[in-house]
Amino acid sequence: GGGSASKTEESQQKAVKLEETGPLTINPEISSEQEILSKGPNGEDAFSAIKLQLTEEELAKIKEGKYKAAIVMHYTGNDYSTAQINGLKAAFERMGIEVVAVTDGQFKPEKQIADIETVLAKSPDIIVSLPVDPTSTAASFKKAAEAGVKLVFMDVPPTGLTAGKDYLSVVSSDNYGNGVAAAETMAKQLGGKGEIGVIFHDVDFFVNNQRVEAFETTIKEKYPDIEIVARGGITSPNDGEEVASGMLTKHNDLDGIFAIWDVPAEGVLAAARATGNEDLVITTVDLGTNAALDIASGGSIKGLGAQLPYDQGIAEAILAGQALLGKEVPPYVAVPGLSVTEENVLDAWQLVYRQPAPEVVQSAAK
Amino acid sequence: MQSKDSNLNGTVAVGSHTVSRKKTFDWRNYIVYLAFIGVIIYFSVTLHDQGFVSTDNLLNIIRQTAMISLMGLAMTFVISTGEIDLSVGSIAALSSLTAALTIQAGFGMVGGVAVGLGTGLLVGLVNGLLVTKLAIPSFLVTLGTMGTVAGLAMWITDTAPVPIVDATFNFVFGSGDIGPIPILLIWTVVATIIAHFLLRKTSFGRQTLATGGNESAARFSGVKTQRIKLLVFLGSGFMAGFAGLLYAGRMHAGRFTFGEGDELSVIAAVILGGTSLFGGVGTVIGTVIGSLMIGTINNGLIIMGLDVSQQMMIKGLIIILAVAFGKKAIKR
Amino acid sequence: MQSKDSNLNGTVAVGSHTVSRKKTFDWRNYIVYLAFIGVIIYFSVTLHDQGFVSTDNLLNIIRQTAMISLMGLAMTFVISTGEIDLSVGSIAALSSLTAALTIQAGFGMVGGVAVGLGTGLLVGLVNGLLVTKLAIPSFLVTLGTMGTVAGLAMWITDTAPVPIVDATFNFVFGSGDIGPIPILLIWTVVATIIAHFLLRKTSFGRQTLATGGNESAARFSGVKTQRIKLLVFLGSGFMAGFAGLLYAGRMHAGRFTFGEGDELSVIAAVILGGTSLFGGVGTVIGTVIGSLMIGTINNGLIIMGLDVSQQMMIKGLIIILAVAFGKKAIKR
Amino acid sequence: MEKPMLSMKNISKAFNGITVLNSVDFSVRKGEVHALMGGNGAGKSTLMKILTGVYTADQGEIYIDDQLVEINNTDDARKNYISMIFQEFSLIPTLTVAQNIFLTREDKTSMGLINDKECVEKTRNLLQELEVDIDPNELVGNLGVGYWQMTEIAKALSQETKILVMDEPTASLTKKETEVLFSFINQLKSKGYAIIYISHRMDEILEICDRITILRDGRHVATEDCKQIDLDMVIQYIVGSGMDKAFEWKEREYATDVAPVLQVKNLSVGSKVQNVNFNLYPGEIVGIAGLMGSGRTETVSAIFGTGPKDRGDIVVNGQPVAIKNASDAIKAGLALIPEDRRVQGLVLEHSVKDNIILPILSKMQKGLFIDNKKANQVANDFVKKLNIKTDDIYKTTNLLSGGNQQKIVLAKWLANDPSVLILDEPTIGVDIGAKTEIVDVVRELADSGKAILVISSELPELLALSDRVLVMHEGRMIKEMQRRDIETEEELQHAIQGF
Ligand SMILES: Nc1ncnc2c1ncn2[C@@H]1O[C@H](COP(=O)(O)OP(=O)(O)OP(=O)(O)O)[C@@H](O)[C@H]1O
Ligand SMILES: Nc1ncnc2c1ncn2[C@@H]1O[C@H](COP(=O)(O)OP(=O)(O)OP(=O)(O)O)[C@@H](O)[C@H]1O
Ligand SMILES: [Mg+2]
Ligand SMILES: [Mg+2]
Repeated sequence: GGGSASKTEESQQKAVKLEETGPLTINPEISSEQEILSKGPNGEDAFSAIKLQLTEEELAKIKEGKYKAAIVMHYTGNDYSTAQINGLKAAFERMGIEVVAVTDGQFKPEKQIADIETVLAKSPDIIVSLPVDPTSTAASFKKAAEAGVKLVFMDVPPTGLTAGKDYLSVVSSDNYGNGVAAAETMAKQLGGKGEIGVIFHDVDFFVNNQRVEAFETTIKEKYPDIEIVARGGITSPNDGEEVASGMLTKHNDLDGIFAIWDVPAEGVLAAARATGNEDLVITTVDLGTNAALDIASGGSIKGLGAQLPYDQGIAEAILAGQALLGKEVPPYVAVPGLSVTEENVLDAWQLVYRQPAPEVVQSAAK
Repeated sequence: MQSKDSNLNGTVAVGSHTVSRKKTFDWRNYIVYLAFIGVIIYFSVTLHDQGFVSTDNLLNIIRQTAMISLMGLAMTFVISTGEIDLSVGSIAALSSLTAALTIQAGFGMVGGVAVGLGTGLLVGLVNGLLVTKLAIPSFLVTLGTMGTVAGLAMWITDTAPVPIVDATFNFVFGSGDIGPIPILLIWTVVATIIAHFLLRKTSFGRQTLATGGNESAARFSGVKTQRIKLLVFLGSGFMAGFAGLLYAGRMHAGRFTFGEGDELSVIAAVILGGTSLFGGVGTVIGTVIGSLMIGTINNGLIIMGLDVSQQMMIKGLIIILAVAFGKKAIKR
Repeated sequence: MQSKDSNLNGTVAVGSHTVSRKKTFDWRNYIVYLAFIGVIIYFSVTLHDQGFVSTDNLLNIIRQTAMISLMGLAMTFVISTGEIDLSVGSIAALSSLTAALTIQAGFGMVGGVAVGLGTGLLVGLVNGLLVTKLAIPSFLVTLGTMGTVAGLAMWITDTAPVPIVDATFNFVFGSGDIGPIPILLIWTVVATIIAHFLLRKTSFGRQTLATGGNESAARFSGVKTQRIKLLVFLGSGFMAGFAGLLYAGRMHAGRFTFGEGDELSVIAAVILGGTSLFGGVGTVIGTVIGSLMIGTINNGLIIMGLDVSQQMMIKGLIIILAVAFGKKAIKR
Repeated sequence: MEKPMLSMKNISKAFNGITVLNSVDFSVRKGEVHALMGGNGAGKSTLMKILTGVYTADQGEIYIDDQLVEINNTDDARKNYISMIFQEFSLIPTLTVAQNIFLTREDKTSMGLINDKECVEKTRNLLQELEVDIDPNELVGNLGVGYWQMTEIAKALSQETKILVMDEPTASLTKKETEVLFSFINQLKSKGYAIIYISHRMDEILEICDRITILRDGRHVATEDCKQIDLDMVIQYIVGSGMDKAFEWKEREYATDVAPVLQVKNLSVGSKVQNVNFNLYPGEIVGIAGLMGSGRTETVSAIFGTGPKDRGDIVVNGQPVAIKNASDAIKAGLALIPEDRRVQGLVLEHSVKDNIILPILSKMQKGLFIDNKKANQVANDFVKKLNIKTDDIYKTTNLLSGGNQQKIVLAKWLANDPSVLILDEPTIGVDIGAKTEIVDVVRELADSGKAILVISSELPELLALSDRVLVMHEGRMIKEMQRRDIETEEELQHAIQGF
């Protein structure tokens, strides 16, 4: 979903235009003090996206090239993807780069490589992509690289491709940092003591592995009195409710549950409601509408680590722009995360999506 | 999948053995019931100290299977006519969204319910008309509408979920309990009773079975088979819309992913229950038991603490075993 | 979905009108061909400056549809006997993994191919035996094996993909081109020719259609219908295993998600091609055209630059329209 | 002259450009039983389907009591009190007998729900009147053909009707059921019904009918008073020329001192077939007589491997053979023409050719493939030999008339050149001309040394064909008679009843 047309007033993200003038950067309001905990795919230290920029002159120069870009997503059906695509589109627009295709791999590598092949028919100069599976999509990305396309990856590069040679850079959210944020909020809400469950993504997916690892490591190392008594895997976000119900059946005195992202967290919420576990503490990652609403209204979701996908998109576009100008770019760039709780939920929304929170969330926050 | 040769093999599918019913109790007609009881007993024994048998957990199973059961009831009619409806899951998604949007726009619960159900009816109508008027195989028609409706559900809010803050709606459609009884249980029971009588005791039900049993013979006998087919698709759309409301009420939101993949679960519940994919033989109670059995297996395996991969393997095996068990000797 | 009433309605499904074929050209038998040509022309006109008509892109479509086409060929036989096989997608996943693991373990390409195909045959055998010996409806059997096999594929490497570095394997099974011709095109053409002759010109093919057309009449005529069914399931398993090899060769890896959801695409291609879901009527060429048509639509809509949601909606509509077009007047 | 209650005027109908009915006039009076006769494919069923709204005529009018009526669908027919016993049954196999009989006309309780008890009770009474022993709660799919037919009849009789069409109602009935049916027909007649009666059984026609109309190749040939016509004339009208009487038994010469081709020893199937023993000799034609349900079909099914078998040995040409399925039986040199052609005999949606070559695919093989030329030739040969009325060998069999479908089933098995040919009710629905042809073919086969086993409920036919008659009663072979020792049909009838 490109989000170009606003079909309903409140429930969705609007495409946000960037400032028409001035240098292109990610949101300057993002605190530059925030430490980035994630390491790059090859153990590189992160280069903070805050430091990326394109000046007006550089932008003008890129515009002359009349470049074309394609966005090859792993999936487009969530707020995260939508925001990132919006960020990319907005930044590319300022750079005068035409976005010729946005594809959705529907979490299937075979679909994604078909997408790559198809998109190549339109001979883009840039492909920004999140590989569904680093291993099995590698050959196709390699082909694209060999065809001279500049590649920027989200989160993780395909296996066997080298930064600087085959691709430009990887831009990720601070997933590790977000897992830590969720752990810290959990610990704070429980007063450092209690029994909790973890709902993880039972699929080998780099980003989600990082989050769970961060959450579990933080709890184990910093909060010895909090015990992880239950772990349950999901493969589809719709499974969150069933898994959470099972956990609550087995451990009906559970104090908290961490869910790998916001959609399964909503399932946990439904399970807690059904079983009457009102004081269950839920933390998660990603700021979605429903999670924000629950946080704002003082519900069970107490906090989450938010990614800044819109800015991640801008960072990716800037990197592509720099490469088009012949500049060297850092191989691993991270966008800081944001710890969201009831206190800062409205501000956080503004920061993440560059627009005020939906009305429902606002009225709940009052 | 053959049953044109019903004349020789003697036995027709599970669930409707009028033949021997009178004479001897043939337990093979009750495979799904037996299998269900077996599953319950097994989990009760192995998981009794892990909360499986707690009322809460059993009610959870009901809650989790309500949507599949309700869609299954209507699907029983569709399959009984020899047709199929693959669009139910996507209808549930779309109607959860249209209902949520309507409520959000200030038309209140009644407006939301009307629009949600109307969405289902509308898609059902399209399915029914395409199947009856243009004589396109229902597999293709509903595969087409499944895609179209799923796309529409994604597009209508650009994949964003739509929160529902109407507490009454959320109570009545999914989250509420009346005393200790979840409202979803009430919906399931009421709908099952109605569907059961509709299929077994009304002309409509009889004509549905006749249409599936042999369409041209039914037509000669004065059954308006096209109208019956139209009606079963309408019913299926309606119930899918209703399931969408329940998803919405339970999750306090509408979302385009609700019901994803439900079509297979629903069809599985129906077939497991003893309804024949070739039409002519249908059982409403069997469907609900089939749905509950799938739900119970899901629940038990999760409580057992198995990996998703292990859960999938075991679930697959149980489905096969449940039917194989006792079927050995009979051919359909 | 009814065809028991074949006696009076007169007309049978697309594709097998031996009746009028000889005398008059009835374009309604060629709906899928016409629709396919229509789709190609439409995209060629609207997208000609966007690379749609480039040889590369057209070959891409072949590459992208090869697995569906190949599984569709075998599924044509399964559906022609009146059965169904839902497990093909999961077999492809599992065999991509077993092949990759075998190659990784140093047994070379031949070992990998043997194990990959063996995996498919084994699952096909299980499906076939359960359907024939225990007389469980194939929908349930293969739903069960689909789950079991998909779980196994997840479990075997704990969802991790297994890279394949054997260049020959990757060349022969998917990635290679011979001159300008992708090897996947060659596989598709060869398999299609074999399947076509098998269905149209051999005893096995005739017996397959007879089994689906009227199982008991076939049995009375000395057709070993059970053996035929066993064979079509074996064939389906084999081809799904083969598709797994092609996925592996194309992606240079084995992975548990390969082929996910393919069962629906495969069945859609088969039905779209004109094979009847009730058995007795099958067309191999139709299946391949059906598969190519779905692939072309996917490709064209992406090049058009549509959102996924829009693509889904339009694809759904095209499927319906393709069949509706011209079907208006005929009843099956 | 009495005014007709129904008259169809100038009716024409064509399928795919081929004229099936050509300006046919047909009328029936109140309280009359009017026979409609003609060869297979003459257009009888088509004419009646036009009357009952299954097909619409291309041309022509229908008047009932001198009122022009429009009959465009089955509902219109019902509104005009027309009902029909179809040649292709209008029953739903997955519903019970009672549910079928009262479909769309169920009794309702005060709550508007179906009152199944009432329907079952009414069905029970109806069946009792018809003297058939069927459980109203039995699934129709579990019944044999004869019982389907009785159910169909019961269904037609249970509804309010003025014009009743019976399309070969007795095809699968034995003498006894036929008699019951006739007494019913007489009752209906006296109630003022108009009854249209289609049959290929000549003796019946003269017994029950008042007038007779004959069609040939879609044209009206004659309408006569039954009292003023005799069998020879009828046959003459039907076939368009004279024919010799094939229905006379001829003493045939064959060797009895040779070894039997087929020996059946101690064959048992539950209570349906109990300890059946018999032998068949080369060149011999043996008939099996029995009441409906006496176990004849079960016996031959067990021999052929298509039905269950508990005990018993089958010996072919001195070799014991294990027959587990039809394929084994075919290999052993047996062939069975099954009783129910629509279910067991034909793949209805396949072509004439594909049906004919199905059992002989292995003989059609050329290398890996089927030899198409040879297949076409075989199919064309049999179409010609058996005089099958079809446009060409590519026509799907469901478009053929009932009798022609039966001939294809016969062709299938003749093509295989078996050493033992078993025929279960081979002449159901076959016209008089074809019947003679079939009788001739069977005799020819026997003369060439094949052994023939025939089941038939039509005693004249059985008597005309057989050299020897076996009589079954309640699962047992109770009697064996040499044909030459049977003086009259009554004698055999007596034996069948189990006296
Ligand atoms: N739907 C149809 N399409 C094409 N041809 C048809 C169709 N129905 C009947 N026919 C043809 O019309 C002719 C007359 O058929 P009809 O069934 O009326 O014969 P009939 O007199 O009832 O013969 P029988 O005694 O064998 O039942 C046959 O040649 C048959 O093949
Ligand atoms: N009274 C009955 N109720 C239910 N089913 C019956 C009854 N009588 C017979 N059948 C079934 O009908 C089928 C065959 O019936 P059919 O009338 O052909 O009898 P049959 O034993 O073959 O005798 P025959 O061939 O001598 O008429 C068998 O499967 C038999 O089990
Ligand atoms: Mg007829
Ligand atoms: Mg019989």
